[in-house]
Amino acid sequence: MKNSFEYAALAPIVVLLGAGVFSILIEAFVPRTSRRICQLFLVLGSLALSFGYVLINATKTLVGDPATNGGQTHGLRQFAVNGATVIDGAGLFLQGTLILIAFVAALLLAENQVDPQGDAFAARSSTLPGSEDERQFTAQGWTQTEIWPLYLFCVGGMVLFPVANDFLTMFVALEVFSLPLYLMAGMARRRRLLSQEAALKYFVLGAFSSAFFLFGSALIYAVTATMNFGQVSVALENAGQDTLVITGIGMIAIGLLFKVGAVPFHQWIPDVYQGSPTALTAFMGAATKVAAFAAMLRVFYVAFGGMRWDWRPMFWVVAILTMLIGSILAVTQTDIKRMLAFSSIAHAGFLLLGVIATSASGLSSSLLYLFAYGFTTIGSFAVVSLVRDAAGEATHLSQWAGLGKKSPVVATSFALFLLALAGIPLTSGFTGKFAIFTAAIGGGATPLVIVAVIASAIAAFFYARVIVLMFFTEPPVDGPNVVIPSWFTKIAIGVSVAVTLLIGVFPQPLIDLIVSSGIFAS
Amino acid sequence: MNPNNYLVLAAILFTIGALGVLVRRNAIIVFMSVEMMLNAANLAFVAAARSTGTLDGQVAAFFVMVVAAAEVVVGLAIIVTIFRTRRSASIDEASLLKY
Amino acid sequence: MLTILMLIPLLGSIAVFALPAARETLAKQIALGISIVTACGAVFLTTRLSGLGGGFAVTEKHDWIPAFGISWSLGIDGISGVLIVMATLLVPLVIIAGWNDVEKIGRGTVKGFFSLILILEVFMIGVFAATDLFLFYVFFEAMLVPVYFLIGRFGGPQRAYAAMKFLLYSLVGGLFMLASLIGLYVVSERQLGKGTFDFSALANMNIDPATQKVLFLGFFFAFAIKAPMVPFHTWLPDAAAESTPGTSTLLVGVLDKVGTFGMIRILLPIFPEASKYYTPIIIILAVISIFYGALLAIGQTDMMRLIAFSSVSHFGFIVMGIFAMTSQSMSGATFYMVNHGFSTGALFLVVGFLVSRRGSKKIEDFGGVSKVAPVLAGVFLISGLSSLALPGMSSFVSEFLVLLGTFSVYKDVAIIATFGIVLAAFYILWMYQRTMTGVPSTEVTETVTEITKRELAAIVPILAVIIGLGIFPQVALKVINPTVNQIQTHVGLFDPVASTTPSESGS
Amino acid sequence: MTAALIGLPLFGAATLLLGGRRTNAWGHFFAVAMSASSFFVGIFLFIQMLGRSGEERAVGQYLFDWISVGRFHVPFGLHIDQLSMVFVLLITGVGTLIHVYSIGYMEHDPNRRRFFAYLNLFVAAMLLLVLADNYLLLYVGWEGVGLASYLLISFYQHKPSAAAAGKKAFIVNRVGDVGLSIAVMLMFVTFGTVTFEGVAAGAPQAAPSHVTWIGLALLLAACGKSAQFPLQSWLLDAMEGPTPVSALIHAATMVTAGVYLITRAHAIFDLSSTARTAVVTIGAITLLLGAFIGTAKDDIKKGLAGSTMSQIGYMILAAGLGPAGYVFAIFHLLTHGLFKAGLFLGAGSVMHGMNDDVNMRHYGALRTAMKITYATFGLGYLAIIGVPPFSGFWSKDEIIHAAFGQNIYIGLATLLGAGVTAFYMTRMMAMTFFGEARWEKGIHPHESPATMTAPMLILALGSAFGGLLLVFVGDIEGWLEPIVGIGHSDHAVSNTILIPVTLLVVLVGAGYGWMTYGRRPVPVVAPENVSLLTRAARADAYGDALNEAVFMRPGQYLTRALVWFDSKAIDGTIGGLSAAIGGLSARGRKLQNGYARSYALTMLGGAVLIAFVLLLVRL
Repeated sequence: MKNSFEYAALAPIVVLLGAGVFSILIEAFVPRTSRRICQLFLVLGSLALSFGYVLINATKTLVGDPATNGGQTHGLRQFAVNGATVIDGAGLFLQGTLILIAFVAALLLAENQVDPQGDAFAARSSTLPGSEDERQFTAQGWTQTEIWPLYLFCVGGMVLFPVANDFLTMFVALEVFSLPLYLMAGMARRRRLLSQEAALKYFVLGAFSSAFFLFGSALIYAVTATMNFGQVSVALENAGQDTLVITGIGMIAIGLLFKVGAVPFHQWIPDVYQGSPTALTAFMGAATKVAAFAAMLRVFYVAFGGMRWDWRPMFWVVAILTMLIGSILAVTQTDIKRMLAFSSIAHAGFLLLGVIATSASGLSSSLLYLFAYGFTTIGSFAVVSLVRDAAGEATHLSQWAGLGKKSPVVATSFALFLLALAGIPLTSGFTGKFAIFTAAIGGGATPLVIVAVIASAIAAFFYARVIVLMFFTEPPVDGPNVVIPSWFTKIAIGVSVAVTLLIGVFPQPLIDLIVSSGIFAS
Repeated sequence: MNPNNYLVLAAILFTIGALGVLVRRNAIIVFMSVEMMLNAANLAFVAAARSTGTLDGQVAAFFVMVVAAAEVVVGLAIIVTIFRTRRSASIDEASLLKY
Repeated sequence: MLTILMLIPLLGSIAVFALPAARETLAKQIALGISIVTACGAVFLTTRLSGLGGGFAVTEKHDWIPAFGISWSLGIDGISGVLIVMATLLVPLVIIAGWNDVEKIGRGTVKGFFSLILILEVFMIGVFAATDLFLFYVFFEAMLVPVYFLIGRFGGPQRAYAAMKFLLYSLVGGLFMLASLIGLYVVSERQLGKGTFDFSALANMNIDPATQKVLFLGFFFAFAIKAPMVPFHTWLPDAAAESTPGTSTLLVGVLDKVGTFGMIRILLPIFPEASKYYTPIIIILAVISIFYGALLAIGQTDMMRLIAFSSVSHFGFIVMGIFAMTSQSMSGATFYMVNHGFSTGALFLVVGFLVSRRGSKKIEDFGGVSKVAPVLAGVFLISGLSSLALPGMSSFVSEFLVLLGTFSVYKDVAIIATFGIVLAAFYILWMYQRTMTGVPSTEVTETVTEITKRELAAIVPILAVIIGLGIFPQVALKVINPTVNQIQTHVGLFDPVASTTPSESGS
Repeated sequence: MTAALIGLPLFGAATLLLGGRRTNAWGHFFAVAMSASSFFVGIFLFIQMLGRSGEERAVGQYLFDWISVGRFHVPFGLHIDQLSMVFVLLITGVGTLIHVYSIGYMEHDPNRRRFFAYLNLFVAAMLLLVLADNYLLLYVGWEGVGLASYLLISFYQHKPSAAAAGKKAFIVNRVGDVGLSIAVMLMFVTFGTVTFEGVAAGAPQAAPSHVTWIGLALLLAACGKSAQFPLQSWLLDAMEGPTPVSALIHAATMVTAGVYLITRAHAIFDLSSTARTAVVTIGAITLLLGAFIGTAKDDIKKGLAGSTMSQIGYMILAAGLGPAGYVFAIFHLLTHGLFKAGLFLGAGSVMHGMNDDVNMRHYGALRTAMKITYATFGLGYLAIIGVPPFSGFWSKDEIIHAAFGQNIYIGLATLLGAGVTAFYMTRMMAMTFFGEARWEKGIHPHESPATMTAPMLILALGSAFGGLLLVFVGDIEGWLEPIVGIGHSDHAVSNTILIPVTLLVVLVGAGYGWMTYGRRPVPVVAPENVSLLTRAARADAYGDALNEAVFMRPGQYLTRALVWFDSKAIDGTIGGLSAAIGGLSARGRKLQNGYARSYALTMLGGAVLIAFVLLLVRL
């Protein structure tokens, strides 16, 4: 086996991690006044560059429409680092999606107009909440630029996640993108106690779940003597009956189900989404979901694809629980961020249908869904970050009454995102839902689709309720108002709206891209 | 001797760790329990490497140690912040976010 | 062609919305002009139907999402043709009737109201003209949004509740339809190799009965909620009572027709076996709807609710006619859809005139109106008579055809249903008696004034159409019959032959 | 030409209704003109018809294709033959007279224009009814006259009683219409057509059961329109309408439509003895019931209404006798049209003089005050009780005669009816024109204007000599024979015996009436302590009470129950469903208790669940 390190193939990741290191240097050497601007250039630039590399790799791996080239769906693929990573069409698509989402999210994180005190992060997270020096730092208008190296490492880890081709790499990537998230979750400028609590919970439970993932892969390794997905699937064809294997699959599933926020591993989601700075929540809600599902799809399609008859029932149960509990619990939420958190749980349930299908259409529909969902989520949280009163963001539903009067544009775009989440036609949400339901029925999961339909019906209620609140009720006298953000947020929301509508009305180009990017390589 | 026993041992350690997470209130101890689970995984890796005669497991163990170290840094940072704000390391104190 | 027909109101609505909020009259005028142009266009397109044997006319087809075999394909046949004409004719009249509604409500903007109505018109045309089931579904759901806002933004005190109820009912139905739709797509994938939503292609598959029965239910559930059939009807009275008369007209007159339209145009051709299999239970439901709706109409104290419930009864007739599956009953049912649109529309509008004067929908707040506003009362009476299917009005022809067609296959059912016409006479005339006759109270004499020119302009055309079609129903039936016959032959049913015909008497 | 018959009055109605106030000044004259011209067209057609021999007297006029779906073809066609011609002349003739009369009668009514519009509308609809060449088109006229009668009964809309009466009339008629539509549907199913010829041609081959059912359904329709038992209750309330309306619609023309329908459908009834028996029975019951009600009414119009019921009972009965009776049914219909219209107009004239008081107990001794009215009313009186040679005698006697031919009990019923008729008419006559004056304060009876008396006189002449003319000049039997055929059953009793007997019965009735009301003074307020029979008669033989108890009240309960059911049960179920989800959600939230360790516990539970499911699959 030759020792090689294919820089070209890994360029997107290398660029981001490298940029991360570099941005630490910026923290160290650039004077405070000019740090923010340098960091922004570095972050956005490196994201753009790495996206460019993704495109370059894509040109090498795309196979075009399987219909036109003899039904071949295996893209050219390139294993890197002795097969520790595999660069294939689906992986590249996911990388691209992640980088785009990260780019838009970066704009949100950079926003420093909506809050009179500065950006979304504490002036100095080391200071005690409510303490004297906190007040001073805030008064001096310090802003924290340490989040940017964290952010770059996080994105780097995420971009590595979907192309990781063995359990170890996957674990490392998992930690690389989780640890910065834990930290950033705790750095909110307002409501710092909640923020820190969110960080703690996220960390403890996250570590807990990754331990499961790790132990699971250890067991699989113990049976198959390899961690490479391809080899694992081959090995399992004869060793598949071992109980250790089943246990291993189960534990790996737990680790990943936690990340996607599937019931009963979902409870961190509402707390963390609510506690973290909203800009970060937007990033988490979108990117983590994509990355985690990317990994889950790869693991269960490639490594455990042969054992689908064993793990499918387990996923059925989880999917049903996730869809129903997610939708039902959202009904009585009074905090908009928590409500969106529960809705993201329900959506995780819908996405599980794509995993269960374990078919080409299952994969492509999941990719479509993830892409659509990612941007809708970013957009909706971006809007949440704009509705503020003196104490910061006004996230209680009652405060959203009559928003349509105060700011029709913002309210309308939020309504659009809600409709997309509810899966109303002509929005991206419907396209994704339609694709994934089709795949599920094609894969013989009709009962799940019925459950999904019922769940969507329940979900429709609380989405519609918010619209009623915004448009059909009179605004409270001392209600919050919608602040006019800087171009960062404007662009972020604009892009999300555009994507939501475009994929709703003209999904064909995206679908072509996904289909031509082919299935996972093993 | 039969390397499977080591797997069993690893499983026992893992379970102890998991239970530790559940029963202990002190954030530090909870955190140590998590580390214990990771190390249980390490043990499993090494044992498996031995029994299957491959190196990947041992490599993995090293990786995991590094990752665990990083986790310690992050974890302690968070816990210390919480401790400074709340003057308590009890993980149950931090329960404002609910319902 | 049809795309252009849909573009006209779409652009119109954008234009209206783009106007500065101050230019209210201009907004109204643009909306009215646009809607009239659209109506003319629709009528013109329907003339293309003459001559071809019930198939689709002015068809067009462009790929939309080829990956799912979805295409932007439109076309009209006899059934959708007349319904589109009905819808597009109603819109301008609704606009005229609702000319000052928004100012009266004092909520929302004028331009918002009228651009919503125009958007709704786009979707109404689309849902009837779509020959691709996916497209149909998209319009089916998209229609909800403007109506949702029309009710919730411009409705009465309970508007939020009503809007929510309407939206959820329709969404739930739509979601089950979606499930069946996808199922159908998967079936077509298996049978035709390439999945498609093309109506004709799906109709020409032969799906095995078991599958049919399952898929049928999803669609039927959605259509039964839309139609609305007992026991899925409870959203209608609230929605109709809370929204402005114009909205109610379009809601009950046109949107609900999508349900019955779907039954005759989608369920029968695509699921013939299942349709026959479920016929008995559906017919029973229909008869229940007829009487249930009528009795509840009698029991109402709110005029809008009364009309809504009367519609439940009328829809019972329509559904019965569709599933009796004889040429008379189906043509009658289709014609009934058209007439019901006009007659119920007329009733809603007239009641709207009354409400806008008196400021109350309650029946007991009126009385003696004919004394102070005889013409208004007369118009009210004519609308009512057409709703109770008085011979000479178009509604009589359709109702009788439905009964006749049903009678020729299910005598007992038809005989029972016929007694529904007595109840219809009761609730209409009783409402007339309580609101129009007697000695007017002081409130009435103060508030209720004679009908205005504008209101006449809105209502007279409808009444003219009702009476005109009553005397020359062939105008519509000529268009409808061929398509109905096509469906009937597709389902594989034929009208029963008379037991003795004069020709036999010779031999 | 035939179309013009309908077109003219229809045009009149449209002009007056759409023209609005502009036509107030000349509207009534215009209406009269339209009705009259229609009458002259009728005369013209009549003369044409006389020019042709019996068989080709029937002419059809196809206008256009009305409804055509599948095998169901209904032309919009008119058909005029001897039978329809008779009606055309009656409707337009009497109609025109009553138009003229109304000019005076409605002089002071602000809504006179609307009244005349409705009258024209009625004439048009009635003509359509008798001129249609198929049952469905007949249906249109059938409900058209119903509509007109509804509008005219509730013409005084400010009177709640009037409004209610109109509604009642329409709804009871609708019950009858159910019968008609069922009949039409059955015809289509049986014969594949609903035209008169088609049905007549097909009837012989049709299954007897079908024919019988058609017959019964038609009878139900006739009961509704002609106020026959059990659908009679609306007619008495219908007297709320202006008197000319009662004369035209509720005496002369519309209420006799049932007789027309049965005669028109003779092909059906000829073939079904069951249906005929039903018809005869209904007729007999109603003629007695009506007469019985007539005996106790103090309201002059209600009294006449009762008598109308009973007279139509005669006609229906006669029609039920089959070929032996059709002609006499129509014959009586004509004579009755003349004298009953005359009587009503007379009553109207009396009311006009007594400024709209209808209670006969406030009348008396009017023969001096209103000479013409007295004379005309008197002639009508003689006609209705059947004194030779006045018109009623000819027709009624023939019916009694034929009835005895059918069976003895029916015959006796008709005979008894004749007696009672004599009684209540005498009572009416006595209470109104004889005895001492019981007028209210400030009432000064005066004769009506010429516009009113002229039509009365003409009708009086008609009631006096109409019978003679029709029998000897018109040869009504020969005239109608080609349409309905003629058949003489072997008579149980010959006329030579029957006529004297009848006259005797009539004399007895009249005499008793005179004894009780002519000789003795009539109390101004109706005595309370009267026999149960009288009470029953005053209460319209409890017809309304029956409807109230059987239909209205249960209906109300049912409706209320359903309204409750709809809001609570159906809407409640769905509301409950959403409430349940809400409750579930509210409880489920509590699981999210904020303790990281309990979250971990949940995860562990999930792990166990997963392991369980995975292993379960293995088993």
